[in-house]
Amino acid sequence: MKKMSGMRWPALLALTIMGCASGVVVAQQSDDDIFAEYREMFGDDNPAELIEWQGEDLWKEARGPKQASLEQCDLGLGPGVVDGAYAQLPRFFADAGRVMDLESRLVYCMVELQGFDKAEAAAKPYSGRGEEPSALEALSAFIAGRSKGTPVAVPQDHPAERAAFELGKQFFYLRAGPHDFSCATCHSQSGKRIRLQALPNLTASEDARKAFSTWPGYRISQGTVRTMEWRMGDCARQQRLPEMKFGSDVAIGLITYLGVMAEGEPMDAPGLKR
Amino acid sequence: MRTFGWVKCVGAAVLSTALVSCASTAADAQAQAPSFDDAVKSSFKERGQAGMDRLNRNAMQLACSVPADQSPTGDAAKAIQEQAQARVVFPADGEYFGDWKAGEKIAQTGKGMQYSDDPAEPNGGNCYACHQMAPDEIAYGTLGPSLKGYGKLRGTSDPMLQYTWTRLWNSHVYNVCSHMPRFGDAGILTEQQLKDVMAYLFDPKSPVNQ
Amino acid sequence: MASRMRIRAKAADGVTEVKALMSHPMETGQRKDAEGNPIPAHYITEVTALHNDKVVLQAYWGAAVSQNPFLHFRFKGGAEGDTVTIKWVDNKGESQSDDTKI
Amino acid sequence: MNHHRRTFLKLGGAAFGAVATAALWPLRAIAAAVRPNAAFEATALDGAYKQLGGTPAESADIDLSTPDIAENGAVVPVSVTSKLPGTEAIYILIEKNPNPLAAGFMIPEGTEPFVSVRVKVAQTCNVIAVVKAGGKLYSAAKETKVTLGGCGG
Repeated sequence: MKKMSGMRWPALLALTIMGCASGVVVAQQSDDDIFAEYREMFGDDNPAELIEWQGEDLWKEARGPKQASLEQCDLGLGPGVVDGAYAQLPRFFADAGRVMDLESRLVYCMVELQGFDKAEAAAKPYSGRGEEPSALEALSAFIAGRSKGTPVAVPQDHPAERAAFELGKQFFYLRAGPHDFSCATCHSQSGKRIRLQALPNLTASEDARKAFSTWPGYRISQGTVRTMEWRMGDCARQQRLPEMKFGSDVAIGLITYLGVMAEGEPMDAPGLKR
Repeated sequence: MRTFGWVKCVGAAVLSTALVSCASTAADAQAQAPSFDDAVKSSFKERGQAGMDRLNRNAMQLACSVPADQSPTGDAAKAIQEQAQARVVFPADGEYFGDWKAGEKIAQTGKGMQYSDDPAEPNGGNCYACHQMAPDEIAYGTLGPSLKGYGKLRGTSDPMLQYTWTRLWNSHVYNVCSHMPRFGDAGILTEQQLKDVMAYLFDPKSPVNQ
Repeated sequence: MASRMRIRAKAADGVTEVKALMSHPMETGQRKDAEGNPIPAHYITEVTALHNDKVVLQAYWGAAVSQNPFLHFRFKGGAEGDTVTIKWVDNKGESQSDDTKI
Repeated sequence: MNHHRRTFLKLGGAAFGAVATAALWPLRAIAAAVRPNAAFEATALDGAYKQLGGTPAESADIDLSTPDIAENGAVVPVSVTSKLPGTEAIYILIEKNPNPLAAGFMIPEGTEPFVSVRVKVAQTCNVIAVVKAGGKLYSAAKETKVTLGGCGG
């Protein structure tokens, strides 16, 4: 796995240093590799695969009032084309008249193809503790998995796609709430961490590529695949902001911004996350 | 819902992005401001203790909503820093130190003011998210400087205590677009909690100074 | 068709390497859901691995095995085309069996 | 919109017992063909050892691999390889978990004395591998640090 092998040597070095210095001294700099040994031990056995399978079944299953499958859903590369589609999302969809990320596109297809009520389809996008993965989590895992190896190429051709990028970028720097946090507070410097957690510098291509290409991800602490919109919304929660709405302009704008920053990186999702 | 210091002081100006007049992004910000604000408002909804008012920005938040290299300078920066200084409230009884053990808990706790948090529980300060403090706690962040041996290295002179209290109350006094939350000014920590954190930083018995 | 176990079995140099991922919540009984109600214990208690009809590993698990469990072991012998079967039983009496060809 | 599509065989209590027994019948040859329930229920290391047959002797012939620091205590990879002749069983215990015994593996003839699993580690403590070989118990221990992550906790 690319993201891990790239980190192996500095990680071993860091662990050696720690081992020598009587236990628990952790160097202040360049220690985003503290967990490299831990991650290395997972190898290629990411439980996300189990959820990808559920997503594949769900994609093919006739559901909803129209008893139709999602197999004719157009994810941007034509009806039914799944391979490589995630690497080019979000994008502008003429039929919907707006820029959509994978999750809002899936809701659109559930409504149009399967006849679900829109509010119902988007009512509970993320599973709760102790619950099975949600439909959107399973479908996202499956669809993102089918872009493995495809370079990220989030389009900036349509004016609405460029506007989404600008909105996302501007929001990235917005400081608000009682703690004055913006996305940039934690994600605009390289080599930093929060507690022991490495913080990707999403304003720099190298980190942005690594981050974008590994979402959706299997979240070890939650035992399920979490989606890119979940990632945005949960950051907003920790920023002490109100709830970021599912499928909102800001959510899609941020994902567009990050996707454009990650241009060219081969997709490697679902990743393995804390 | 807590009332933040700036709501009283900055008043109506807080709610208007049109008043941003900082540095090079002013033109951009003004051109985009109305639709940007609308897009942001329509993208969020109130939940738990996190109301929509949290999206209203004060003068500092507006001026600092830019990449670091575009932070306000000169008079614009000075105005924000002076305003921050003017709002610092020092302990009424002149006593800066509480209980370092309580301070340690505050430094370790990251909960508080998220919509997922119980508003009845005291807020944490989450110091360890960004700072090294006690040398035996390895799970510390690096966004802020190390505070290891804080009191031992700096002593407890009046100016040092005032400086540190001010840092905790409103870090923007010293650094116009500081990343650090305004723990006193924004009502994140109570006066007693701030005293406890002060004790954790300065007390010779505190693990920070071992 | 919705297989909920992923089994990989590879034979090399007279040894078969088996890796399995099982889909299971492995609830300890000590967690609470979003509403604060306790989530009942639900975990795999026994796992049996067979090479054709021979038991090659018998495992007993507690709730401390992680959610969506992973198991990796090796047995001597095994040839291409042989079947490796993994079965589990949990504390609620649910069970599942899946197999794969080496 | 949760996705429920389990392929479980739902079984009642009695039927479960019967099926479990049927599934396990080839194991009669193995030393412990029954789940050591009392050992799993023990709430301290000593109690678990007692139920497994006594306090194990430390052995350098057990390779125990766990990370020095785990990013998340909910999933900690553990691998055990025994070089002790006549290895019949491998147990994994987590010193400070509410129930220290996490898993036991019966190793029949022809299976390598090696297992790798992922377990929950509630707090920084020793992960212990206990190996039963030639009727005796041996052990190896290694500390895994469980740390606080993230911003909100």
